[in-house]
Amino acid sequence: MTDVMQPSVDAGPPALDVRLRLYQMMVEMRDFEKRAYDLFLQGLVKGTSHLGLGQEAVAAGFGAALAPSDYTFATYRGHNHTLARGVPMAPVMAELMARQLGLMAGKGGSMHLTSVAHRMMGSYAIVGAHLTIANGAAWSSKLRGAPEVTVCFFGDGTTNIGAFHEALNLAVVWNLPIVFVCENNRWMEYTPIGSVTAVPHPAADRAPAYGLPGIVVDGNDADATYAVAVAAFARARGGGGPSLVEAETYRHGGHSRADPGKYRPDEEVAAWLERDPLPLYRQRLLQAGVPEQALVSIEEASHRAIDEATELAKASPPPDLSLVEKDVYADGGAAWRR
Amino acid sequence: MTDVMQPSVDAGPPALDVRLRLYQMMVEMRDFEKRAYDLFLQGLVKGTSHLGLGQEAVAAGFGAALAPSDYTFATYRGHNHTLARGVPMAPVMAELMARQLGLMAGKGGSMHLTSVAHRMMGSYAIVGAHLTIANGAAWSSKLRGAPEVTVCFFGDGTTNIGAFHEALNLAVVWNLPIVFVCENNRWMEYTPIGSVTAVPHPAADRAPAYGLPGIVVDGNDADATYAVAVAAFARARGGGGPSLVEAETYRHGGHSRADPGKYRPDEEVAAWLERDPLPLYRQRLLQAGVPEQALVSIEEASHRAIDEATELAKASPPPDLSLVEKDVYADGGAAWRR
Amino acid sequence: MAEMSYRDAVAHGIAQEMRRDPSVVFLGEDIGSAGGVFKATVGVLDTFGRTRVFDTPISEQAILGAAMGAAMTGMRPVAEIMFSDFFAVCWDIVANEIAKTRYMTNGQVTLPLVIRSGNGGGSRFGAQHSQSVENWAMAVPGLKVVAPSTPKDVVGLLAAAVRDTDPVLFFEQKSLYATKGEVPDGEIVDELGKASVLRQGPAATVVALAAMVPRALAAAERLAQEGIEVTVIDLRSLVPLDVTTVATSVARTGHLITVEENPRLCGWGAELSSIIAEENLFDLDGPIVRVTTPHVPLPAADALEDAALPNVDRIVDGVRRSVL
Amino acid sequence: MAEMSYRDAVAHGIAQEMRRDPSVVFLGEDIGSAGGVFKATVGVLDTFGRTRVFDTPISEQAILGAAMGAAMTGMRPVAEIMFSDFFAVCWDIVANEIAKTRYMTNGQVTLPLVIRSGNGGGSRFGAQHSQSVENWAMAVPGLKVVAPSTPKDVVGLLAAAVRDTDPVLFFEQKSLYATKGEVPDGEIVDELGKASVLRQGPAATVVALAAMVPRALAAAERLAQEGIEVTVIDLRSLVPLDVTTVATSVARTGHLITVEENPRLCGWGAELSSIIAEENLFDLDGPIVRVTTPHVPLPAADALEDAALPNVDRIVDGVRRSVL
Ligand SMILES: Cc1ncc(C[n+]2csc(CCOP(=O)(O)OP(=O)(O)O)c2C)c(N)n1
Ligand SMILES: Cc1ncc(C[n+]2csc(CCOP(=O)(O)OP(=O)(O)O)c2C)c(N)n1
Ligand SMILES: [Mg+2]
Ligand SMILES: [Mg+2]
Repeated sequence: MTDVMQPSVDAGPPALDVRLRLYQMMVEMRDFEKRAYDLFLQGLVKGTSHLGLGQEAVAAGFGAALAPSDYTFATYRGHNHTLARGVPMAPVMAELMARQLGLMAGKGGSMHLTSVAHRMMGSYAIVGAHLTIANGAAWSSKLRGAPEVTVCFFGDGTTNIGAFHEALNLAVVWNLPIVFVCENNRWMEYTPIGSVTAVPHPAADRAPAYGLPGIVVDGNDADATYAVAVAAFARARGGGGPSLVEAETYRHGGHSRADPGKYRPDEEVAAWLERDPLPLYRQRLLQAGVPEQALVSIEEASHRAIDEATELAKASPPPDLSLVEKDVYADGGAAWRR
Repeated sequence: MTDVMQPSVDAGPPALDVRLRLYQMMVEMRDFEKRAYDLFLQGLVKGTSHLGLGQEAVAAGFGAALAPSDYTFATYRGHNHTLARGVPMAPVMAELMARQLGLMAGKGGSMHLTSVAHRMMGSYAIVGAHLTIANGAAWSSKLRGAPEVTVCFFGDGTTNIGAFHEALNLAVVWNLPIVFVCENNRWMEYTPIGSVTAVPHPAADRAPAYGLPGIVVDGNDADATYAVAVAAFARARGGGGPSLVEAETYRHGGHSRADPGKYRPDEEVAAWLERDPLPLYRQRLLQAGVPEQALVSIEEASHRAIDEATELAKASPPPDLSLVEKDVYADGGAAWRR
Repeated sequence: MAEMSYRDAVAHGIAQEMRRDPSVVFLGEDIGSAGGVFKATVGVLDTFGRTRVFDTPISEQAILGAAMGAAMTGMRPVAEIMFSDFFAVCWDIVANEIAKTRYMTNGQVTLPLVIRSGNGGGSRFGAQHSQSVENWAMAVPGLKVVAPSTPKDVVGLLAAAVRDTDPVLFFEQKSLYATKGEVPDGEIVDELGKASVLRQGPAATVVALAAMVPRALAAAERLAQEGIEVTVIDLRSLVPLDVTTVATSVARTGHLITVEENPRLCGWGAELSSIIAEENLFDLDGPIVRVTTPHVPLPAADALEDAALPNVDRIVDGVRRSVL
Repeated sequence: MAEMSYRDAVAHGIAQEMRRDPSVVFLGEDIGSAGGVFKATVGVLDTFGRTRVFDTPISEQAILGAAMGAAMTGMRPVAEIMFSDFFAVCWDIVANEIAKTRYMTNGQVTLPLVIRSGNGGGSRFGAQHSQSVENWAMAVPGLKVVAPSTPKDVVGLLAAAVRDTDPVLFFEQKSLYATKGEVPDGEIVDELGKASVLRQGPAATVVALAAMVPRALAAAERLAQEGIEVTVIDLRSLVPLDVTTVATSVARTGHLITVEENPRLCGWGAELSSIIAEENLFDLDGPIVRVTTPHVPLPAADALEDAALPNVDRIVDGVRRSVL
């Protein structure tokens, strides 16, 4: 078995403004996901949705380290990553609620959140595919000589599908400015990753197969994810090529809206809830001397923001039916014949 | 980079009868492929064909170590592996010549040699796919409690396609009695493997990603391939699970019949021709005290066999046209309607 | 006779066959402990245990490759591809390997295997989890293709599929999982390639599949209220395709309307229409109308998805366009 | 005007577009140093170098993913999938990602990319290297689908495909690579979605694509000798589909015969036939006949393959069956 490298975070904690930003991002993500869950219970969130509750420190740490021109690719579990790019809550929530105001006017749904304006290049619902597509964005940056970096998030279960392998190899061969982030939350849908994977660390133990070092980071520690992100992005931007990071974390709820997540051992859930990234980080900031009021005002602002976003989304009508036959092709229509 | 394990061949060379058998197999393969090439030049081998000239020591070493009930899966470069299972030359050559006598009566062609009666479970022409199928045979052996082993051959280029990754992981997770053999002949079609692969040993350096040791063997040394095969098959048969072996070798000719192979550096070709497995092994047997006459009679028998096979194949008519609509379905026909 | 959901009929059908034949094994993602993401295989693991039921990694190529290799060597695997959209990640194993190997080997290899998959829209899952792709399978020689519309047919056709010596793609329509119907007690075994005539009427022949069957029946009901009595045929299987039943009906009614969830181009409706236009043209008294989803990916929003999928209004309309 | 092979026209067309637009890059297996396994891209690497032309590993998903991601972010990639059979190993990227992303993102993402591929039979390569799969692409909403039959069309349609803002699948028929034709000097840019009427005749409308076009013309010649003058249309593009040209011709001739390399079920011929049977039924004076490969995988042996693919005899026969 490959030795797994823990990244050194000797550089010390991030600057205070970064830490407050990390906290704010996590609070907003948490508020958003909790509200999405409530709205689902009220029958207002339609279709499926996959919450990132518990995994906020990964999205925040990497999101905060991105430059505005960098590209993000995520999975169906992509709400956090979308918010991390600065996409406003209202259109995201409206997309979950299948409203005209939605980020894609309801055409994509919660699994496909995309905001090209924010360089959130999409959420993808076929396991593995987007790793290859993310490569393409990174390749394009390189071809254009642009100092952009691409980050691509995916789950532990994704490491066993063919596209993972193809994407990692090509990224290294072409020395692409890309960072692959495996959010190892220990479960695929209802099956534990350990039961179907040949190695203990599904991503990090595979890194050497692509000539990369195995990097494991505590995915519930926003300082740690941020530090790893800064290092990996710097490497990519400096021409050092791809990185593969495995962030160990846990989803607090079920896989998707229909799933109460009962298949997981109680002790496992309890242990991870104790390591909830939000209270942990709040505590750490207080210990570092941040006045509680600063945190409270971040929290209150976020609560107001999610309330406003909810109202905006609720007020929006369902999408116009003409959208069904719009934008299949670049001419704006669906005409396949002449 | 992972340390690559050279298998220990401390056990000493194989018994003499095995060595003579190895030599005989290689001579027959060589004669067959040379004849196939001649017949292609005469316009008698139709379609494409991918010769195994130069790679005989892999097919012979592994083939000789198989028990009759074991399963073989190979690629389009599968003539050697088919002969190694004892499939007679005539139907194989007739298949290349698109005759009724062909192993599949011309329906498959040179890329799909299959003889279920000989447990040669097929040659596959889509890179990577057959690794997953070979798993299925190994799984079946396990399900049936049969002491069978499956061997699956493929090329270096195959290690970069998704199916490789999926197959290796599942084989380990299910602890299947299977041996994957990568014939690293340094080239894909016209592109060197090193130029498109993230690690120097495309198979062995990936083995740890599946919790397996990296095994590299001299693929031009039939004693070595045989020893590795015996060890890997014993492991599989004993419930020890899969192995991944990288056999370093070289194809003497081009990728397929249309290709003169001119893109390869002259020195590279020359160096490998000097390590041609046949003269090397002949020399070694002589040194080991085998009388030359024993070798000559093997050679003469093989020459006679290929001549006879060629005549039989030539004498066979083209396949009956009724075969076009036969055996799409198990009822023997092609009826998709009622 | 017991009332059973389409969902439960799946587990019931698998269990019936696994009980009968020890060479039937079952593999797929989350099918065991979790009972499937659609809860269609609840209880199968408990009944048959981990020597017959296998939860796999997310490796669709490896799943179908394993099924194929096992089928070549004496087993009768039933594999699940969770959503039929995911056939795209393992299409090579289906279309290039499973479909062609019997032919390429001149009949040496037999592949008695079943691939079950959740097919179709209506669940607001968006474009990558809602496709009806039974036409992808129909387009590839060497596969059999089945799509039941009732719990009874789920059991009977699944049994027929498992016992068939050819590879069968078995499409379970997701939007039907919650529907219920009577399922006779005891072993049920149906036959592949036989369409069901669900309603007889002289005005037109309406042919539907899977989730479109109840909609076609509702349209027929509505038309009957206006005095237009149509025949409704549930195709049930695309390969073998029961052309005889359809053609016989068209000969009587003079009108053919196909109703399919497939997007517009190259669906099974086009195939059926073109067969009739080739072999029975002079039986027709009006245009062959195909009711389909428009040629668009499926949108996620409920309002949009409902507008995209064929509904009773559009079927009624389609019949009118043919008979007028 | 110069005579050029279909094969050379590919390299010529790629070079024309790469010269014009620096955002056009080219990637695939063995396309660079080797000039492609069909020698259709010889010289492109020499002209444009390794900053524009990329030899890849055998990783079709990674190839098309890279093309897609690059197209999303300002490039105009041309990717090669060596044999169109290999679309099966990357069908997810084509059908689920490339085809759907513009729609799912409500038009935010534009994907100006081309995927070229060697399509079709006649080379004795056997079932996994001989398929005509342009109908697979046609069945998926969101793709454009082109298949030229002459060197001139290769250049002009390839240019149109590269300049198009939508993803285009460009099928090069392997059996045509060695054929020759006149190609005008200077830049050529054609238009997607326009069929060519190659021959006019009142007796029937014969519609063909790619390698079937010369065979349809030969059949027309033979029929003309018997006094049956038919119209021959080269469809050239399946999406957009030039229904107007076909329907207009059928209105004149009263007979439609489609000629395609696709196996029998769900090919483009079925789609076209069913469109006419829906929209122009009363223009028809005889059955719509589809000439196709039977619904079988393609055999490798020359004798068998020739018997499977549509040939001049079968086309002549098809016309007779319709006009009688
Ligand atoms: C190719 C493919 N196979 C299966 C699925 C169904 N599926 C959706 S999410 C999921 C589990 C993914 O697990 P993981 O990668 O760990 O991500 P997580 O959901 O834990 O974030 C599965 C099996 C899919 N979407 N695509
Ligand atoms: C999926 C797929 N992609 C591409 C090809 C075309 N192709 C056939 S053989 C080959 C090279 C394979 O190289 P390697 O695995 O090293 O095997 P070798 O031919 O050297 O034995 C390629 C690219 C294919 N058959 N299948
Ligand atoms: Mg997970
Ligand atoms: Mg090789």
